[in-house]
Amino acid sequence: MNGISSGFGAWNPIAWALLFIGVVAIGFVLRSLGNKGYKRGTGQTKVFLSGNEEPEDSGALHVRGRHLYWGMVEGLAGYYRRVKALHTGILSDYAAWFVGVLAVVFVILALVR
Amino acid sequence: MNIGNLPFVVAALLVVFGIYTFLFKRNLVKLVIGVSLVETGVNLFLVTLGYRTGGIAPIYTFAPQAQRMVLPTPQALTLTSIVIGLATTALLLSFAVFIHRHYGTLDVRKVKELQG
Amino acid sequence: MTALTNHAPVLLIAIPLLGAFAVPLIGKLGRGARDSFVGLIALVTAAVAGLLAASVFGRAGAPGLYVLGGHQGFAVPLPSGMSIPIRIILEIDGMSAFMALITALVTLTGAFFSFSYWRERSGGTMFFSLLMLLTAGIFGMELTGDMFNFFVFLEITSIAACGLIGFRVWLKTSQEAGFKVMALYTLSGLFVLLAIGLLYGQYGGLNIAYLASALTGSTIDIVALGLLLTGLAMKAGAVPLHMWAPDAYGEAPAPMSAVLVANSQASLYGLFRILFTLFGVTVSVAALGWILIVLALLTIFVGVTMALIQNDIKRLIAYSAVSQIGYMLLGVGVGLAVSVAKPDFGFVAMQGGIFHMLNDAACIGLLFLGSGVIIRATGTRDLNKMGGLAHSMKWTTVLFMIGAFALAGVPPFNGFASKFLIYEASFKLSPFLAVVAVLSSILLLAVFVKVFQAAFLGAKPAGLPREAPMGMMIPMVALALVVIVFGLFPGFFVDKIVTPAANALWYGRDAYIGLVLGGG
Amino acid sequence: MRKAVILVAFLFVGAFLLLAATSMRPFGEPTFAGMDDHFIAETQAEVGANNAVTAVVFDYRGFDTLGEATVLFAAVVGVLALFRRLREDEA
Amino acid sequence: MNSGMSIIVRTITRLVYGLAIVFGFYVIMHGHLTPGGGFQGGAVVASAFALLLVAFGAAGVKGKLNAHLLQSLEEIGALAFLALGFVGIGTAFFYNLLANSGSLFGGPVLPLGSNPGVFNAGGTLPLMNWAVGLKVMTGIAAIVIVMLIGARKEETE
Repeated sequence: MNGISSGFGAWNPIAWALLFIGVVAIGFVLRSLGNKGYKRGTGQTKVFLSGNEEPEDSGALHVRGRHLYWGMVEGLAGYYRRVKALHTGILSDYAAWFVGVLAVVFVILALVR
Repeated sequence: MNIGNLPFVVAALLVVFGIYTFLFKRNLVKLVIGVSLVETGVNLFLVTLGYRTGGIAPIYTFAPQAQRMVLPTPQALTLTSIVIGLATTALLLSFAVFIHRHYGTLDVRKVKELQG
Repeated sequence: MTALTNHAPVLLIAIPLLGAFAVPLIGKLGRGARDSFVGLIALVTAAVAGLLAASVFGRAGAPGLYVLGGHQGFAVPLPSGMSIPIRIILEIDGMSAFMALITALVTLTGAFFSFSYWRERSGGTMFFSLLMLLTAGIFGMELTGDMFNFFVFLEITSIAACGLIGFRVWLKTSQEAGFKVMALYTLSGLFVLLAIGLLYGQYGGLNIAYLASALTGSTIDIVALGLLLTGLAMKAGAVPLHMWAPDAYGEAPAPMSAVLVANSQASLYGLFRILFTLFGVTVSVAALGWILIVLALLTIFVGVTMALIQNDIKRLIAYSAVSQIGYMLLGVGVGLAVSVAKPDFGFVAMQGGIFHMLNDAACIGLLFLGSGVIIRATGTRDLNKMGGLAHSMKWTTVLFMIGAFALAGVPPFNGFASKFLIYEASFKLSPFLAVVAVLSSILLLAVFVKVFQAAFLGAKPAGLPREAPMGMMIPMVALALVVIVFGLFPGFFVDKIVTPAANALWYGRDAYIGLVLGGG
Repeated sequence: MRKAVILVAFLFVGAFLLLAATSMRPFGEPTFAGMDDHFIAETQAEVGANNAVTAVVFDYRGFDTLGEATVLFAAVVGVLALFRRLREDEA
Repeated sequence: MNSGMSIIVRTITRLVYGLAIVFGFYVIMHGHLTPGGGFQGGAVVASAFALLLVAFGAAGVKGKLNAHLLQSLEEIGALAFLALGFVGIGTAFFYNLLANSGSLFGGPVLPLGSNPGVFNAGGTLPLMNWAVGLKVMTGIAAIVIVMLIGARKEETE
């Protein structure tokens, strides 16, 4: 009753949740089998920054919003340049898109009838 | 093309002029005028829909006997539409006042703080 | 009780209107009186919406009528033996009741959130008055069975929404957004009115059911269809007509952004009502369906990629809201494209698209409320200046991430349930559609990972921001509960409320027309 | 270039609107006026008003008029809200 | 601050605005008999207010026309209209409860066909006309006053 089926696939969140709990339990079992030699406060827990010194100001470690996905945006630079060029922020352009879509819809509807 | 349809064509032309104004003018107040033109065209279109050749206003007070009367519904719709137009124009002009206060210009191409 | 149920459709519109008209007078008594009055009105409205939904879904979504002023002379006979209504009627079927539920949920939480959100700001009475007007307008759009009445409520929502967008007059951007959105809303509203005028001139009636029975697919009908389709797609915010949407959602006060999304969904409802019920089979539905699918793919992809590069938290959520409109369009577009042959997967797609409306309203509402809490705590909307909020705002962090995961379609939240149906059904039509949909969902998750990293993680900020007060927390918790419950028990809700709603659009055209005209 | 594309789209829209206007039914002869004839014929008996337009506005389509009054109300509230007196910290 | 227009305009306004208000009320009152109604009459009265504003300027009418008082009156008009809609809810919303019962006070029922008009007829129609008329005249006047004063403030700043 609580699952849904599309006729070709099915989704049951309760079964999924049980599975999820099982997987998490297995994860904890694996974790308990790990190395017992872990000590807090030693070099083992120090942040490793490719051998560089850890900065005093811990705020400098935080990657700010602007820098996230820098590589991806750079990789899609061509796409983003074109899409951003469309979002000019000028009201006349918004209206021009409106009129353009209206014209296209008119033409399609006139062709298919 | 039926020459009797001229009132409809005139209304459609008003709408077209309004859209032109909205697309190609740069002053915000002129844009508001463009919207008003479209609105006037639509109102004119609505009111022409109700006309019956030779009809009189649909009011019985001292009405001539046995006359055809024009349709009342389009007049009611037009009344509603006019008031809506008044309301939108008032709000648009208020926004224009504040845009002028903040940006110091009414040029639509310079009011583009929000982009991207 | 039966009297209340009978009058529920009109009360749903009249009670918020009463609230809107009376709030400025009651506001003179002080803030306590005002808040309790608005809260009472919002609660009563939600209760009436629940009652209406219970009665409609109790009869499995069969349409019902409410005739305004209907004491005599209800109908004018037609030569064909049918008769048309002369008064305005409200016609409520499964889809309308479903939308009314969404609106009640969003406006109730929005109103309660605003009590503490707008406490230290000016103009509170007018703020709540506009909120009530917007609520009444959205309900009116969803319940009416008359084209011109639909237009009137469309304009009420436009004006009230723009009043709210420009409400923070000290921000220059909010004034800019207000002007742009108002101009575009007015333009699209006027095109809708022009289409209504064309149909009235040709067929002499304004009732949706009567017009649906009279349409022939002539040139006039085609032009009217184009105007209605584009005008309502504009108000719903489909790419490439979406440019106003980030401005509007981004510049409105945070709880109002959520209500504006419900407003867009009401326009989407109007679009579906017109395509399925008003035009139905009189035009080439396959072509219309493909127009919707193309718009949907553009909306999904452009919305989510634009969200990825935003640095303003409100604008980021706004672009994700735009992309979610695309999923609804995709589901229903797939259904429309195959609605002549009526294969099974078409109905599944419709279910997915319609279910996603409810899920999207809850998730986006939660995210916008969360962004309101964050902005209030940090005093900035810029993600680059935030960081470390999770140290002191644990509850907000958890609630915000629940909303973000649900919106990105991570199981077991509700967004996944509806997106699952959309993926499966659109794959049947063309694998390409499902690929774009799944890919964009993954990108959406990336978008919210960005928010999580930028705003909540990181070192402790200097002036430790305080957790939101109880008055803001309760509406967010309520929405999060909706998200979780709909995620854990999707089967129940799909059976009880989504299937009647999808039925109403997919099979319900004849029943809708027949109820009004009789004998048809 | 850009302006030319916009102009072409605009001309298409204008052409379709004019096409719709010319293919309307003849001016002055509504094809189906059953609803309006009912209003004209019955306004005195049903509503008791001589003015059929007022009867339509306030009785047959009274709900539209409520909506219209609401639109005006919304505009008044919106304009007054924009020009309201702000708090010190908001300006 | 430059307030108002020339002496000619002011004098004409003094002569005309009372007349305009009376005419507006006439249009509202006879909405169910003659062309016009609440909206039209309200707009006429509001235009009289606007005329005053144009002729005497914002300073000239300060203290005489208060936007907040006007807004309160508008709300009362809106509430009255909504209440008139609720009157007939025994049958349906907007049911014209008083139709053909000679309105509030009893009286002659309207004769059919062309007639000179019976003032006391139309059920709730005249009442609705009054409610809407009050709403429109005060609403438009409030918009005009607020926008005029707001725009003036900008000029002087």
